[in-house]
Amino acid sequence: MVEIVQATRRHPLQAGQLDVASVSVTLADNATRVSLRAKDNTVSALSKALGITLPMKPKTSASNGGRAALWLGPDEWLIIDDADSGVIADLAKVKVLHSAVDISHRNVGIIVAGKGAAAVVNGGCPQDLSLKAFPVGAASRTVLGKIEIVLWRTGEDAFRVECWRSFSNYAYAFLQESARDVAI
Amino acid sequence: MRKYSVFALAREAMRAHKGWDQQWSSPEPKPEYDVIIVGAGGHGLATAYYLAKEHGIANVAVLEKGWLGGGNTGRNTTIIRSNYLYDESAGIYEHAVKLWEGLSQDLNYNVMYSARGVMMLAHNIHDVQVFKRHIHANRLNGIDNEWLTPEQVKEFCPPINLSADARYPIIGAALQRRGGTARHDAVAWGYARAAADRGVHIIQNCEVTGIRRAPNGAVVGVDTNRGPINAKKVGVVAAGHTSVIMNMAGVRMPLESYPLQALVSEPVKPLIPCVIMSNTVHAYISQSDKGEMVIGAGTDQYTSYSQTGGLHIINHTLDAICEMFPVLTRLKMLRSWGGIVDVTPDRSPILAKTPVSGLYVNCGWGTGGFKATPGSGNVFAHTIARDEPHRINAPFTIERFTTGRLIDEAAAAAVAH
Amino acid sequence: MSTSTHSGSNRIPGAGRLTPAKTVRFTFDGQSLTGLEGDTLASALLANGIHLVGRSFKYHRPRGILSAGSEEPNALVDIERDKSRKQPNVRATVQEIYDGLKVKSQNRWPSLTFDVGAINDVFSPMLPAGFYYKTFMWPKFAWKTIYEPKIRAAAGLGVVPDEPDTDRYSNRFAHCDLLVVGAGAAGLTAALSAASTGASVIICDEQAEPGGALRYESDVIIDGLPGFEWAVAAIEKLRAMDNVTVLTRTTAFGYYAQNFVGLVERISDHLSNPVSDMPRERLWQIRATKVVLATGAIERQMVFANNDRPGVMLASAARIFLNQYGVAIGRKVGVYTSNDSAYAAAIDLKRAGIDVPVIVDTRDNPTPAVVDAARSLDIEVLTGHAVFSAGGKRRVSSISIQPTRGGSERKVAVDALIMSGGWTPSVHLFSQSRGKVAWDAANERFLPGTYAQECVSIGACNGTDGLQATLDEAFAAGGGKGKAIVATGGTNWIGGMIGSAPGAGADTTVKAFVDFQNDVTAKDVRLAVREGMHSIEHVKRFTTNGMATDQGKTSNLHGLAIAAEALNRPIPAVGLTTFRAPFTPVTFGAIVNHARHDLFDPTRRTPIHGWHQTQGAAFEDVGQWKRAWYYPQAGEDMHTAVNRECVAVRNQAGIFDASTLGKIEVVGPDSAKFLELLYTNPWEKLGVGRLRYGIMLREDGFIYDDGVVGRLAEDRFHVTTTTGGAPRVMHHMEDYLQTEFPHLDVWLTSTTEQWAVIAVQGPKAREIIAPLVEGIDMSNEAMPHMSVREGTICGVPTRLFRMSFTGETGYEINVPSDYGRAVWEAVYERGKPLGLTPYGTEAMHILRAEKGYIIVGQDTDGTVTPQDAGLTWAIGKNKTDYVGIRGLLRRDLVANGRKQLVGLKTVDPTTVLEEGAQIVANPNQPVPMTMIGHVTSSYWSENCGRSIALALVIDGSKRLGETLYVPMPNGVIEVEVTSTVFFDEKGERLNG
Amino acid sequence: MLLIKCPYCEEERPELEFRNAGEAHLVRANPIIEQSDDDFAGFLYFRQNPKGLQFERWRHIHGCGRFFNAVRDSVSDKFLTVYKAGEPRPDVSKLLSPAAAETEPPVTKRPRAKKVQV
Repeated sequence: MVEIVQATRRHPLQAGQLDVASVSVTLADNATRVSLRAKDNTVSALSKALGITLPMKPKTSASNGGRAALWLGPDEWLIIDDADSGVIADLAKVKVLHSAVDISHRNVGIIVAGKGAAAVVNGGCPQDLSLKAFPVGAASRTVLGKIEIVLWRTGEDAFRVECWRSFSNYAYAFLQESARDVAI
Repeated sequence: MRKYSVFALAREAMRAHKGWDQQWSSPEPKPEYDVIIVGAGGHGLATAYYLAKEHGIANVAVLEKGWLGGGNTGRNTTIIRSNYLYDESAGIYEHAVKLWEGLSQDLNYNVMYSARGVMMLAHNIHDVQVFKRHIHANRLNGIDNEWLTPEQVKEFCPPINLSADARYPIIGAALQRRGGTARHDAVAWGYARAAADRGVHIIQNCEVTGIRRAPNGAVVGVDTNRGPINAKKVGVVAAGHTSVIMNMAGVRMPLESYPLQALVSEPVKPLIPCVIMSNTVHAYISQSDKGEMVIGAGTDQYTSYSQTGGLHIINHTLDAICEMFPVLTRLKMLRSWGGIVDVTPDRSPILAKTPVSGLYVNCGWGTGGFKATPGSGNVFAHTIARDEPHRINAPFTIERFTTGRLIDEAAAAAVAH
Repeated sequence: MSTSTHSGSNRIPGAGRLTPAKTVRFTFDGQSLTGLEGDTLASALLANGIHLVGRSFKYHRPRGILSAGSEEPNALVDIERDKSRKQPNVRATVQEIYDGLKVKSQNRWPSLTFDVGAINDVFSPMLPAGFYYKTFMWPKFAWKTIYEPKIRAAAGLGVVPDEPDTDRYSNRFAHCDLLVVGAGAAGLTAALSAASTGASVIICDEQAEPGGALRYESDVIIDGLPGFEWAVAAIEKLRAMDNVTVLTRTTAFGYYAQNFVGLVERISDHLSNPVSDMPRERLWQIRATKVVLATGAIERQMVFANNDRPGVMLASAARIFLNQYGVAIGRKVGVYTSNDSAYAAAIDLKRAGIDVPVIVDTRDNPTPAVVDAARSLDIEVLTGHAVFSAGGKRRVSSISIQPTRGGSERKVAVDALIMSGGWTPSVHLFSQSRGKVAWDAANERFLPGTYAQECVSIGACNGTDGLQATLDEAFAAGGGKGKAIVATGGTNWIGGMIGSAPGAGADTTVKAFVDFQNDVTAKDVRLAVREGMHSIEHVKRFTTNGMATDQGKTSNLHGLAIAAEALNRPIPAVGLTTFRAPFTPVTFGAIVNHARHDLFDPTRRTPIHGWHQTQGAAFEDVGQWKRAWYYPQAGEDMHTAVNRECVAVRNQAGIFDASTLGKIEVVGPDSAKFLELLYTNPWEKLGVGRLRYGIMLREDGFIYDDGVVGRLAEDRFHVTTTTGGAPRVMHHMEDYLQTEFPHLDVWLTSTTEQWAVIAVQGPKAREIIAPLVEGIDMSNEAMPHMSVREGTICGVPTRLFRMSFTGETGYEINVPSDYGRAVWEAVYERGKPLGLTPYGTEAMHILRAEKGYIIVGQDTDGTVTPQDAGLTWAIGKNKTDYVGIRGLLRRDLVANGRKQLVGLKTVDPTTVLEEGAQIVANPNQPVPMTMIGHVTSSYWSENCGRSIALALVIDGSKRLGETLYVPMPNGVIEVEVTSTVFFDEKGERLNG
Repeated sequence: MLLIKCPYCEEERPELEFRNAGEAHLVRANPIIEQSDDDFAGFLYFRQNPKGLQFERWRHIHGCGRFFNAVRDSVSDKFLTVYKAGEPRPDVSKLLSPAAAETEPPVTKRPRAKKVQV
């Protein structure tokens, strides 16, 4: 018999050190992520299962504990579970019509935090990131330079950027480059 | 017509150049012509010229809503080549290149056709396959197009970035040495002058507002902002506005009109000796005789008649240029502008009779019509004069979009222009 | 008059705003010079008495400094920090000096003072506008070999750097309620007004200091302060506000649709030692709710003979050199004007102790007050007179004055001449915004007419005359409550003349320059008209007027007026050139900004990429992906490595990284119905746990993509696409799902990157992986070819596909991406003793070609139907609808004579055809030949021991066994038409 | 770069987030297999390409992912209105009167998306 060695995880990015003081660009921890799709009439059942009231307003999010639900489209949410609290299993129990697809390994999270974080993201993202237009908690799929991202404002000076894993080196390098500029 | 030559120039130099004639006159429209051409761009003026020269039909009016040569003729990046894949395309573009080669002398107007070579860069294996397919097809069609190794690419165009670290390293290129550029305004002016000399009326600031038809449906003339003008034959050569004109005759076209932007840099001393095109990084560049880098790429994504486009298109174009030529980042964009290009589903033109008797159309050249100017005008004149297409333009019908017999250069080549 | 020798002999003590102690050293053509901090290169050169700065484009005439701003046509220089940071065509009037600045003049050889190219000036009668269209035609070959190379060598101004740029450039998207362009009196007032309401404001100005005309207007008092002091206080106030962003050295260059404005901020060009993180320039892409244009006006020259001599300058420029930089442009300065504003300059100069021998005014009756003011300072004023010519060559030495109606000539010695032809409102950005300009006939100027966007023009660019009126207008534009502040003084923007001045009219042959840089004279414009160029666009293109790097800021209106006069038509009937972006030339680097080097385009790598690197793999670019191409071992070339990989797969097993394949999870009760509509194949009856190869068409009937689809559950499919096709297939599916078949309950999720895909192919495939797999019965019976199971491998979840793109028994192991590398390594370690060999995309291509499996995009090209590709079997026979079903029925798609996919075997088995080679039936025909097809795929097949090829050939399926020919440059290759399957024709190895 | 209002996101977003998807209200015949050659060619290739008001499809591809329709003036590039896929073609005459331009067309709750509308 061959002994089966448990495979270990390997993150696509090795974090580099960015030596600008005012703003940091760092990697988010591994998280469970689900692309959740559903029609209006099943939202309450799904909300209940998730323990989060799924947001119905464009560009908004809701969170509870380590779980967050980001509105991405009229029938689409990105669920991020930082706590590894069994969100996939919870959704599997829901019988109402929906689609839940595990995309934990598809995405990579990058955190931009500190003074000028919005300007760093605006180095490549064309959306209005003023607090009026993009308040804390706002979330949206958008673009950064030449890639697509999901942008989530977690604080006045903090954003989480989610992108597909093969774009993460680009996103990370882009944000670092922009952070250098903003820190000038 | 007073002949242009260095001697004429010397003579005029001695009398303060007071003796030059008007290159073309600006006559009032007559009530009737044998043929009306709608649109005084290069293709329309060439059509009129060849109608007069080769078919003895000089009672022709070319109607232009603005100023002659003011549309895509005066707004393009002037690339000339004929290394197209399909026999049909190769036929018409090669016909044009052959005419380009003697055009200055034929028109007695220096159009500055400059066979500096058009080099199309291959960055991946798919590019290689596509370009080699072109090269072999061209060879068997008698059209020059050769494969260059990366070293030969560098030799032909020294400032190019051949680094293996480039995001998309250059792994070869297809080169058509007879390809090159010409001076776009001179082409319009040279054809206008030569056509006018043969009796053609070029009527600027004359906008066609309707196509007039007899009860049997046949064309009898046009309405314009300067009154009705009769003609039994009307050739529409209106580029981006073709759909608008054809709609006046109730003919719907397989066309969409997109803004295509281009730009030039400030003039600098000679650096880039040829035309460089890359589909994979997506841009093209040449250096004009004046020293400006002439740069273009793709269209904006939406249809528009505005002759303007977005800054992001310029961003992407220059990204690609600076990737190919990293020494150019310190150059400056001097001018940018837009044209309206009429695009067919298969990216090949339509030069054909239409369902309306007496109405002919020459359109759909998309982003690459300049290179075809002499050939297009030549065979379109034939089509109008004889009421049947020339062998060369016979495949470029409207009906091909119904039968499915497309000439799909876009699909085959994945290369614009 | 004493002078400071430190920062130039022409620096006037006490004048200007620079600090005499702060000296800066720089060189000009090797000559070491000293200026002051805050100097522009132009002011520093003038301070050192240098007027000759460059040579013109065509005639190589000596040129000096015309202006003090971005409209400068003449004073273009080359700046070099180091080899990689050389900057051609820099305006001396914009570049600020710094310690160590190295400047070279351009377009001259061997030197600026002695330039061989100046011979062109002698031959200029032979070189009128458009001369090149009339000659250089014979002999025919000579254009390419002689004339054009000479013309090209002569053309161009600066030189492109030899090495790639090491500077950084950056980008910022920004939004604001109000964007104010221009920080003169108008712009500052509008910004203050808007900022007071709490609106978010961005204000930019191309200069280093705010103030615009306030920098030189010596008589302005605003809110009790001298004009410039007020401007500095205003900008400081704005800077201190949270809702305001102040951008100096920033040019708004482009005004695009929906109030999208492009700005370039110059960050380090004025610094001696910029820090390394500092970008050289920053592009600002601003979306403003409202735009306020406060762009001022540009002074025009007078068009008279030799008006291009160094030392001949715009009056406002002389004023700014004096009042801002403390520099006297000469000792004896003549004045030539046709409006009031130059009088203020004359008075400022005179008061600074400079000799102003004469003011020549073309008007018979100028405003008495300004004339009296000048005369009270003992300046002679000649009204109804004109300067007919400037004397001197490398610097103006005299002016010839005559009454405008003719009369005796008088020569006055000068060492500089300032001139004012009046002011042209800067409507560039307004015009770019698609606004329509209107002709103000009374004042001979174009002004903003009909607006196309949420935008307002204020001050001089709007034709508003009088400082108080400007401030009132600006305050209102900002939307503030209350009243504008009080101001007195300022420039009178009205008056002047357009077109040629007396002595340069139609009956003359003098060189009176309209466009300095391009050497366009008044007579060139007239020649264009004479030759039939009746539209201003024709005139412009024929003469090149306004097409130089200054974009005609001083020349456009003059050219238009001269053309209109020659045509005897009113100006609006001749037209106005539409202004296009950019307002001033913009560095490519700024436009490209971050998108250089690694950020030019994303490089996508698979989760297993690092392993391939450790194995020395060569990579190929497939779209944005890097894919392992082959794995050369020591001493191997590509051919040997690929042969080894191919043989290993057929004899033992190979391992292949297929992670780049597109994957889409299709979920919902109507999933099968949806796939029925998107693919040619039937799906309803595909069992759970089974796979099927699917073909996707466009509506036109041509093959769009292909891939294997697995049914994981009644309502869940795992769809795969080609690597390059993944995004467009997703878009295509979403399009149909959302807009054509929205009644279906289906959702699509891209899972391309959720899964790493490890293909293990070959007779030992099962033996290698089975021990690592748990929860799946991998026996042939339980898991036959074309099935999918879920379980675990190496302790992590897997979707295990049994499928093959090689014709061998094969599996594709899907594991969550972060586990990809570890599982790959485990499989490789396990298989290595059994001969498991990593193979790359090249071997993969050969192996699939041996089996006749197509690659979409290589064996098809967007013009190929499933029937053409020999895939008729993949079309559901009883289906009544799927995308492409109708397109396939079109006349030409069912006609004879279509190209069909066949195999080709060269008669000489060692000859490998070239991909793309063309096929003929008769090799002996003359060119042009009738081509009947082309080679789509061609390889040496080590497993077959011969070359193999796939080709698309007209009526190919009827030609099996026929001999055809491939004419190559060095001979004709004979080929036999065969089946597309070259190896294991019965397909027995799949079920091993 | 245009600014485009997405009817699903209910706000204007930069063009970079969108992909144009051609003329709107083209009818895919049902059953398509019975459509005549000419009609099918019309559906596939022949376009209005108007100089003036253009009915067109966009997808908020880097946003909410939805396809929707817009009315845009192809000369000024200004949008007159946007509406969800499946909603009827708006009355152009109403859009052109300034008063009506201020108001959005009635939005029905989650309509059946369909570009097949005449």
